[in-house]
Amino acid sequence: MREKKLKNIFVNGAVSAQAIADSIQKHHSKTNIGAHSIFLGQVRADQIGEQQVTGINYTAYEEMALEKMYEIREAIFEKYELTCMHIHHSLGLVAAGEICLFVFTSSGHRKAAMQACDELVERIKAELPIWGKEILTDESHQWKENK
Amino acid sequence: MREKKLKNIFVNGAVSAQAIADSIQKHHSKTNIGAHSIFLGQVRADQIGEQQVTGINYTAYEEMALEKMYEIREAIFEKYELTCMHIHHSLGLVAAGEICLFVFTSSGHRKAAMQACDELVERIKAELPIWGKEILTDESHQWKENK
Amino acid sequence: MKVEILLFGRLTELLGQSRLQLEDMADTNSVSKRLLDQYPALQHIRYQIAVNQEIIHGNKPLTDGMTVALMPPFSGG
Amino acid sequence: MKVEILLFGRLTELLGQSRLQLEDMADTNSVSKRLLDQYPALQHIRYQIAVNQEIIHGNKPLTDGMTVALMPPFSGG
Repeated sequence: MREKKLKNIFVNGAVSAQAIADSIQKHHSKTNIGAHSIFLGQVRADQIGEQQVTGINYTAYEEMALEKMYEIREAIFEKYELTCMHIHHSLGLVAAGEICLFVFTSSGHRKAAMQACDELVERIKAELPIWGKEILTDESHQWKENK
Repeated sequence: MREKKLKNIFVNGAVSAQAIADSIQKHHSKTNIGAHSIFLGQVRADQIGEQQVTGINYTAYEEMALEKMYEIREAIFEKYELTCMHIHHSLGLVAAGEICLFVFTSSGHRKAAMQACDELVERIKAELPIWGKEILTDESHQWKENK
Repeated sequence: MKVEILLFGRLTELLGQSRLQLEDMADTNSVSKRLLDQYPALQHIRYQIAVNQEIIHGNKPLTDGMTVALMPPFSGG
Repeated sequence: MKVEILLFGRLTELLGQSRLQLEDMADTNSVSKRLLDQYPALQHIRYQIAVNQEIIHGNKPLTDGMTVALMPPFSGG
């Protein structure tokens, strides 16, 4: 078995705007980068009958998600000319209006970063074993399902 | 002539990571948003023969750029179901490694924000009367051209 | 021969636990059948099965110490 | 009859100014011709023309007070 380094993608609770800024800031020293593409998933206060979503509680099959993410990361680096790629996903409760997913790709020219970011978002939603439990105003809940 | 409100897109010098964070932060109160898509253009320290690009000095035909941006903005809001759209472009000197373009779209579901962001970036580069003068290590310069 | 069963999402609610051990399970079909006998409401829930973190399709033989995860549709992001 | 000429990008260098006024210009072709006579290096530079902020194709008649912008290829973003 070849060695591989799994990178943790999970953060406890919401991804803060400050964490995003710090991540952007760190790339100012990489002067071969010409383009960054960022996707942020934000929890919506959807109306469910009489109730509203107040937050989503995320759980994951963490070991498998990190293995899968490793595989996706390798495939995307293979396919696009990227300089960097960063993924962060929340675990635990994220309130409506807060960020639960942060996908960040960088490249010399814009197409690679943009296409890689799009593909990452699709694959993360379809392939990572993560579950969101929507918490409603009356403290009942329902399980989210990605379409 | 109908009334129209031109929004300024120009900022003096680089767009800071902090300004981006502040902009993201402001959207936490909009709980109908489920997805944000962000594109950042960063100045590359390209090698030009013996020289390197140390920065780009941007100038624009500002009045026309804002008129054109108004037109593009209207067309994009017409075409995609967006909740918001923010565009910032630098004027003056932006050092290599710094951000010169910030495009930010938000929507309920991810496709609209992602596609609108991509289309905005393409149209901004192709249609806005903005010129970048690349400043080289020896203080000579050359005029950039978008492909 | 023991296998470890991991449950996720709504399955943790239905079974009241997120992890259990089963004995004498020759294959994944036996696991599904045993759990269905014990929790008939399982028939209403769609789930995929991963054995040692690999999603499987169809039936798969099990050996001692394997981990079988029952995973409802994902909803990350 | 006066029109205002705006210059951008490398054209400001070539002409040593970013703004000038020309008299008796009946159309945009006359503007191009007059500037080319004065600055022969212009023939090596591609540019688009905007009249009152609208990009034009071909020749366009001018009236008093119009603004004619000579714009090399854009390079924003």
